[in-house]
Amino acid sequence: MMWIVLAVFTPLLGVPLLALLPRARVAGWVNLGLSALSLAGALGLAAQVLMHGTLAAHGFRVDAFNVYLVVLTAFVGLTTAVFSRPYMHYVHAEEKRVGARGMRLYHSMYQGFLFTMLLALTTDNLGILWVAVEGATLATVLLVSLYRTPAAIEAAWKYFILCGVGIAQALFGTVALYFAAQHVLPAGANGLSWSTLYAIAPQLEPRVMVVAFVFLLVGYGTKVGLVPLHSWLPDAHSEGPTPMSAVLSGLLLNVALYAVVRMKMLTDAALASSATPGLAGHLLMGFGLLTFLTAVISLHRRRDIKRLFSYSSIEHMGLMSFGFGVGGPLATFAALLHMLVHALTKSSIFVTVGHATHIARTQRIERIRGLIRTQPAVGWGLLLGVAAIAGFPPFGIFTSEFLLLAATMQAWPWLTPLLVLGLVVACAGLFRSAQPMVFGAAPPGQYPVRANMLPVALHLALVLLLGIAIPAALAHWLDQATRLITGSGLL
Amino acid sequence: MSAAALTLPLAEAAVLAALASAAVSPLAARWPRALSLLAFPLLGLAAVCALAAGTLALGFDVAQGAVLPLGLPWLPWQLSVDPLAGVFLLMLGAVLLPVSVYGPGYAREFRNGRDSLATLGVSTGLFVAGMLGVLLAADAYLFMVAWELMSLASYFLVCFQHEHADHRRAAFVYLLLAHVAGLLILLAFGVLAAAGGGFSFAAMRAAHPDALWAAIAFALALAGFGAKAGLVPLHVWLPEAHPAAPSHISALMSAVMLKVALYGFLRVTFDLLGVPQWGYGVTLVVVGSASAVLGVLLALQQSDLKRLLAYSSIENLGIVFLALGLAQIFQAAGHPALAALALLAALYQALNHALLKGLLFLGAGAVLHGAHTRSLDRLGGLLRRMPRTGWMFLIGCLGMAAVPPLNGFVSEWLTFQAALQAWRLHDGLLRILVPLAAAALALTAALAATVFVRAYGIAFLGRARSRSTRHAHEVGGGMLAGQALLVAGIAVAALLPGPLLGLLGRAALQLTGSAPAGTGWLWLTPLDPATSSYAPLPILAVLLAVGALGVLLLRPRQGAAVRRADPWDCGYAPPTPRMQYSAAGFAQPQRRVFAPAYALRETTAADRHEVEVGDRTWVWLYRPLGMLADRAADLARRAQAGHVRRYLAWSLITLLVLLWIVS
Amino acid sequence: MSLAALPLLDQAVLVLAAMALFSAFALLAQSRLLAAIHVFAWQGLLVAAVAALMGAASGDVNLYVSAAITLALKVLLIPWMLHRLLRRLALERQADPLAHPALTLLAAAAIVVFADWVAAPVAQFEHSATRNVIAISLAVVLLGLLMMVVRRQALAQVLGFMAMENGLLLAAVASTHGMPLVVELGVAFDVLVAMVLFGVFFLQIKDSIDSLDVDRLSQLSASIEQDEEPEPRP
Amino acid sequence: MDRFLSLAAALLQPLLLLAAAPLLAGLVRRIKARLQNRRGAPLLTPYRDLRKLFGKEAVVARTASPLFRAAPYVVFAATLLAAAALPVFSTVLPGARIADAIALIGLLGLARFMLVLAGLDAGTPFGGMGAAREMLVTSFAEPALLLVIFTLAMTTHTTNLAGMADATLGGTTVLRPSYLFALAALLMVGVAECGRIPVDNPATHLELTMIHEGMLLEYSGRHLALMDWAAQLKLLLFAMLTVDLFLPWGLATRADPLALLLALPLLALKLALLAALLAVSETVLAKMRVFRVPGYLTLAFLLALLGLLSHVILEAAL
Repeated sequence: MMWIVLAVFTPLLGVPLLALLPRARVAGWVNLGLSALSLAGALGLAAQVLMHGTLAAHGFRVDAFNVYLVVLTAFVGLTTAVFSRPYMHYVHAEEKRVGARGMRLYHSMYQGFLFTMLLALTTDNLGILWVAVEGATLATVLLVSLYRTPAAIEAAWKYFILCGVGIAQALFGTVALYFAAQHVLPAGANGLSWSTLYAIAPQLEPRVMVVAFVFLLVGYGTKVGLVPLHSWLPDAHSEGPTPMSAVLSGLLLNVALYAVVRMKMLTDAALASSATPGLAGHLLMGFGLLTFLTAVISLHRRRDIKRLFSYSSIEHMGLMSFGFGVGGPLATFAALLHMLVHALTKSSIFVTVGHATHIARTQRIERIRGLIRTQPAVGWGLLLGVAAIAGFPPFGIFTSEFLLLAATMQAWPWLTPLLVLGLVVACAGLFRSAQPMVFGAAPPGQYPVRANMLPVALHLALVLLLGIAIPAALAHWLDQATRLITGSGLL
Repeated sequence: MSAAALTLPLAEAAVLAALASAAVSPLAARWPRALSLLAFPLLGLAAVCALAAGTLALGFDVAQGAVLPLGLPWLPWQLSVDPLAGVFLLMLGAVLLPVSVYGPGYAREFRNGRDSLATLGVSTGLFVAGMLGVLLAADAYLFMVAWELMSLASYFLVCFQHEHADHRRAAFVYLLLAHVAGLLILLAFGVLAAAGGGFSFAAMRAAHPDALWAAIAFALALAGFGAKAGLVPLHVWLPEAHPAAPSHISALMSAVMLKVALYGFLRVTFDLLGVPQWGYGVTLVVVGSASAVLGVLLALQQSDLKRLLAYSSIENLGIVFLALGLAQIFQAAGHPALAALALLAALYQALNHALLKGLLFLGAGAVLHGAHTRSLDRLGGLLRRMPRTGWMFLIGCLGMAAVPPLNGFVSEWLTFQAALQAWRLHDGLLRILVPLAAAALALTAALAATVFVRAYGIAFLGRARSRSTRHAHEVGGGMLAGQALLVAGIAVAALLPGPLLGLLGRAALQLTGSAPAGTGWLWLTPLDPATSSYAPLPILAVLLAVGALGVLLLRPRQGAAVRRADPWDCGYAPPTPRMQYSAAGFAQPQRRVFAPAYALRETTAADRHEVEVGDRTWVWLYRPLGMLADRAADLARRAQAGHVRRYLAWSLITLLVLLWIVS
Repeated sequence: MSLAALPLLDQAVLVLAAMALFSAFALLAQSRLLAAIHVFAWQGLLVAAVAALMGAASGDVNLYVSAAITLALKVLLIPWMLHRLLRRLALERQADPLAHPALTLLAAAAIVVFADWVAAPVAQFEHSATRNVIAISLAVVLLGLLMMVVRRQALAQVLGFMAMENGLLLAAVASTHGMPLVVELGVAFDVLVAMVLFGVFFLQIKDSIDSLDVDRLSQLSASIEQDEEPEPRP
Repeated sequence: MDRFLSLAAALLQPLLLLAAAPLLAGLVRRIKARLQNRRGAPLLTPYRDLRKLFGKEAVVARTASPLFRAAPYVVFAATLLAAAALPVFSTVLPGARIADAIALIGLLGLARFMLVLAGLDAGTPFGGMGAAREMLVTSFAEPALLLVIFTLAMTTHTTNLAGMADATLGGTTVLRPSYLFALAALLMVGVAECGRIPVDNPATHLELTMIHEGMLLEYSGRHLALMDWAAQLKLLLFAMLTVDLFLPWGLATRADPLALLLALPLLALKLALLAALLAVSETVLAKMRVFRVPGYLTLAFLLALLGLLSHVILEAAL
C-alpha cells in the first residue's frame, strides 16, 4: 500500500509545492526528484506485485496488466523530467518564451499530469478512472498553450473541446455500465469497482453493455487518437513544449488505451454468450485499421517535425488497438509489448526532436538539415529513433510488429497485406523526412546546443534490449496480463 | 573432438569476431588507426572462421544446431549449420578475407575527410554479422532480425558519404525496397508458420501447407528475396546503392549480400516449402531470363564503372535464378539428378559471381583511388599506369565474359548442359520454354562479353581521356594483395571445378536428394563422358604451350626488332585521345537495336551529342507509385481542415454511426 | 403501464424531463448568448429538480446530494461565471445566429428519435417508471454535442459542453439514482476546473484573434502546414 | 600400332588444319578471281605472305600497352585449340573428349575478346570502330551459333562434336527441318564471323568500311602474321564445323588406317565445294552497309531459333 502512496501521491504533493516554488532553476531539480521518488515507489510496487501477485485494496487495483504500465509511466516521467530541466531552462532563460509564472505552472502541472496518469492506472474505480483521465486533460491543456502564440492557443482550445466532449461521452458510457451493474449487484455493492464488475461481467446485460462500450470507445478513443477522433492530437503535440509532447505520446495515449482495453474485457465477458460475442474486438479492429492506414498516409509531405511524429504516434496507437481487437494471446501479447516499446521509443524521439528544434531554431522540417554534422549525438539519436519506430530490428518495435503480423496471419490472413502496405508507407514517410534532416551538409550558422542525450540513450538501449531478449520477469508480467485479458497465455 | 564438431563453434566465432570488429570501431573516432589495426583484422578473422566452417560443413556434411538464450521467451533464437549454409559461408569468407586485406588501404583516404571512420567500421561489422546471422539462423525470428540488421547496416554504409545528394537518394530507395523485401519475407514466413504452427525452421519443414498457401508463400518469398537479389522489376535500388557505397563495401554488397538473398530463397523454396512445382520453375525461369537480359542490356549502356558492374550483378543473379528454375522444373518432373545438376550450376554461378564481382569492385575501387573518377569517359590507358590492377581486372573481365579457361565459363557451361536435357521432359510447354531460356542465356552471354570488352577497353586501354587519369598511380600493397587473393580464388574455381563441385554437391544432395556423378579433378563430366566433358587444365596447358612455342619460334633473329611508332593516322593530323571511341559511342549500335529496352533521351547540341539511358521500370512503375502516395497524403490532409466544429461533427457522426451499427 | 397509473411524483419527473429536453432545444435555437446562459441555468434547475424529486420518490440521500451539487454548480456558479465573462468580453449584445435554423432543428428532432431508438433496448428491462428518461438524457447529451457543432461562438460551445454535462447528470439520476458520491464530487470538481479554464481561454483567444469565433481558429489546418510558414513566434 | 597411329592422327589433326588454312583462303580468292574473269594470285600466295610477314620487323604503336603484343599469341593459340576440337578424319580418336561444341565457341570467344581489346589498345578511331562493330556482329552471331549447336545437341543428346557426327552417321539418314534451318543459320553466322562479304570485306583498303581489318590496322610483322593465320584458321574451322555437323559422311567411325586414308580426300572435296559456294556468294552479293548488319544477323538468330523450335515441336514429339 505504502508503495502505491509513494508512487501515486508524491506527484500530487508536487502540484502545490511547485506551484508555489518561485525559483525556476530549483523547480527543475525538485521536479526531477519527485519523479524519481515516484519511480522508486512504482518499482517497489512492481516488486510487491511480482512477489505477491495482484494487489487490490482501498479502491486500488494493481495487477499484471497495469503494473508494468505504472513502472513505464513513472520511468518516462523521470527521464522526461531529466530532459525537461535543461530544455525548459533554455526556453525560459535563452528564448524568453516562458515567464516565471509560466515555469511554475509548467512544473506544477507536469506533476499534476503524472499524478492523474498514475491514479488512472492504479485505481479500481471506473468513476475515478474517468475523473483522472479528465483531470489529465485539464492538467495538460494549459501547458499546450504555454507559449501563448495564437497557434498554441488554438491547439489548446481544440484539444480541450474535443477531449472534453469525448470524455463526456465516456462518462455516459460509465453511467450506462453502472446502470447495467446495478441490476446484477446487490444494493450497496460498489458497481463501479472494476474487480467487482469483472467478477460478475458474464451476467451483465449485453444490450446495455454494447451501448456503454460504444460510448466508452468513442470517449476514451478520442484520447487514444483513433481516427476520426484524432484531430486534436497533432495540434496539441506540435504546439506544446516538447517535454509535454513526449509525455503525451508516451503516457497519455497509453493510459487511454488501457482504459479502453479494461472496458473491452468487461464487454467481451458480457457478450460472450450473446449473438455477437466478438463485437467489441471487431469495433476495435476496425478503428485500429482505419487509424493506422490514415496515419501512415498522413506521414507523407509533412512540414512540421513534431506533427510528423505525432502522426506516427497515431499510427502506432492504431496498431495497438488493432492488436487488442484481433484478440487471442499472441496478438494481445504483441499489443502489450507494443505499448511498452512505443512509449519508450516515441518519448526518446521527442526528446531528440526537442534538441533538434533548438539546434535549427525551427520546427520546419525543410529548415532542419545536416544534424549529424552539427551535433552527431542528436543526429544519430534521431536516425536510430526513426529506424526503431519504423520497425527495424534489433529494436523492440520490430518484435511486437513481428508478433502482431504473425497473429494476424493466423487469425485474419487477408488483412496482413493492408498492414504490410501501411508499414511500408510509414517507413517511406518517416525516412523521406528524417533522412534529409539527419544527413547532408549542415546549413551555415547552425551550432550545437547543450543537449542531455542520456534519456535518449537509456530509452533506446531498453528498446534494443527488448528487441534482443525480453527479461523473464517482464515476459512473465506480459503473459499474466495476456491471461487476464484473453484468458489464456503463451508461456 | 572431431573436426566436424567444430563447425558450428567456428561459425559462431565468425559472428562474434564481426561483432567485435563493430565494437572496437568507435575507437577510430579518436584514433584512426584502430580501423586498420583492429577492426579489419577482426573481419579477416571472421572471414577465416567462416571459410573454415563452410569447408567443414561441406566436407563432413554436418548438420548441427544450437539454441541461444535470447529472443522471445517461447521462441529462443536457434542456430544451425548445414551444407547449404556451408556453401554460402564459403562464399562469404572467400570475399570477406580479401576485403579485410583491401579495406585499410581504401579507408585511409577517408581519414582526413569529414566522414566518420567510426561509422564505417561499426556499420561494416554489423553488416557482416547480419549476413552471417542470416546464414546461421534456424528460426524465422532470428532470420528476420539478422536480415534487417544486414539491411539497416548496409543502409548506413550506402549513405556513408552523405553529402552527395545522389547518395542520399540511393540510400532512401535502397532502404525502402529493403523494407518492402523484409516485410514480404516476413509474410512468407508467416504463411509457413501458420501452416506449421511454429517459427522454427524444423516446424516449417515438417508442415506442408496446401497448394494455394504454398503458392502464396512462394510468391512472397520470390518477391522478397528477389527484391534483395535485384530481380527485375525490383532491381532499381541496386544500381543506385552499389556505386554509392565505398568500393570495398560495394564488393561485399554485390558479391555477398545478393548471395545471402539467394540463400534465403533457396532455404525457403527448396528446403522449407518442400514440394517442388513446375509452375514455380517456370516463374523462376521467366523472371530470371528477364533479369539477365535487361540487366546486361542496361549494363551495356552505363558510363559509370561501378553502375556498370552493378547492372551486371543483376544479369548474373538473373542467370542464377534461371538455373534454379531449371532445377525446380526437373525436380518436379522427377529427374533429381538433373535437378542437382541445375542447382549446382546455380550455386557455381553464384560462387563465381561472388569471386569475380568482388575482384572487379575492388578493382574499380583501385581505379577510383588511383584516377579519382568512375566515369569511363574520363578514364583510359590505365593498364600502363596501374599495371598490376590492370592485369587482375582483365582476369575479372575474362571471367565475366565467360570464356574458357576461366570460371565464368564453367557455370555457364553447366547451365547449358542442364538446359540441353530438356528433351527428357514430357510437358510440351516446358520443352519449348527451356530451350528458349537457353537462347536468352546465350544472348546474355554474348552481350556480357561486349559489356566487359567495352569496360576494359575504354578504361584500361587506349589513351587517357582526362588529366586525373593521365596522372593515375598504382595503388598500395594491401589493396593489391586483396585483389590478388581473389584472383587466386578465381584460379581455383576456374581450374579445379571438379573438386569444388564435389563439395557443393553436398548441398545439392541435401536439397534434391541426388548428387551429380563424374566430378573428377581433371575431367568434368556431370552427366556422362559421352554426353559432355570439359577440362580446363588441359585447355590452359595447351594455350600456354602454343603461346610459349610461338614466342620461342618467332623470337626475332637479331635483337628486339620491335620498333615504336605513332599509330596510323591515314595521313591526316595525328589522332588525339578525344578521337578515341567513347563509351557511349562503343555501345551505340546495340542502343539502336535494343532501343525498346531503354528510356532514351538524346540531345544534340551544336558540337556534342548527349545520350541519357534510363531504366524504364522507373517510368512505368516507381514514379506513378510515388505520385499515388502524395495524392493520398494530400487527401488525408484535406480531412485535417482545421475547423474545430468539423472535428466535433466527426465525433458526433462517429458516435451515431456506431450506435446505429450496434443497435 | 399507462401514464395515469403512475404515482404523482413519477409523473412530475417525466414532465420535468420533458421540459429539460425542451430547454435543450431552446438552447440550440437561442442565438443571443445572454439568453442562452439563462436557458442553460433553467436547464440546470430542471435537472436538479428531477434529482430531488427522484430522491423524494426513492428516499435515496445520494440523490439529494447530487441535486444540491447541480443546483450550486449548474444553476448558480457557472451561469454567474459566464455572466462575468460576458461582461468582461463585452459580449452581452453578441448574437450567434444559426446558419440553417430549420435544418438544425430538423436534425435535432431526428436525433431525439434516434436517441429513443437506441435507448429502447437499454430501457426496456428497467422496471421503474422513469426508464424513458434515459432516452431523454441521451437526447440532451447528443443535442449538446450538436450545439457545439453548429455554434461558432466559443462561449456557445461551452454552453453546449455544459448542456452535455447536464444530460449526463440526468442520465445518472434517472437510470442509476446517481453515481457513488466520490465520483459525483470528482465530476463536479472537473466541471468546475473546466469552467475556470474555459474562462482563461476566452481571454487568451480574445486577445489572440480579437474575437471568439472558433471558425477563425483554423490556421493550424494542415493545408497551411503544407504551404506557407506559420508567422514567427514572439 | 593402332594406338600409336591414332595418337599420331590426334596430334596430326590440328596441325593439318593449321597447314591447310591458308590454302583454303587462297582457294576462295582464286575462285573469286576466276569468277570475275581475272587470273588471280596463285594458290600458294597466302603462304608466301605469311612467310614474308614473319620475316619483317614488328612496328608497335607508341600508345599501345603490353597487351597489344600479347594478344596475337593468345588469339592464335585459342583459335588453334578450338580447331583441335574438330574431328577431321575420325570420330574415335583420343582427345575426342575435349571436342565439346560449347567449349569450342567459348574458345572462339576468348580469341575474339583479345582481338577486340587489341583493336582498342592503340587508342585510334579505326581500332575502336572495328572493335565496336565486331562486338555488334558477335553479340548476335554467337548466340545464333549456340542455338545451332543446341538444335543438334537436342537431337543427338550430346554436345560433343565427335558424338554428334557419330550420331548422324550411326542413325539412318533422315531429313530434319530443324537441320535445314540450323544449316542456313550456321552458314550465315560463319560468313559474319569470318568477316566475309556481305558483312565485311577482307580485301578492303578503306578504313571506314573495315571491321576485322580495322582492328588489325596497327599490327605488322609477325604479330600481323599470327592474326592473319588465325583468321584463315577460323574460316577453315567454320567450314569444318559445317562439314562435321551436317555432312559428316566419309568420316571414319573406326580407327583403322584405310578408313582414315579414305576420309581425307572426301573431306578435301567437301571443303572445296564449300569454298566454291562462298566464292560464288561473295561475287554475287555486295557488301552491305554496317547498320544493316544487325538485320542480317537477327535473321540468322531467328533461323537458328526456328531450328530449335521446329525440333522441339515437330521432331522431339515423335
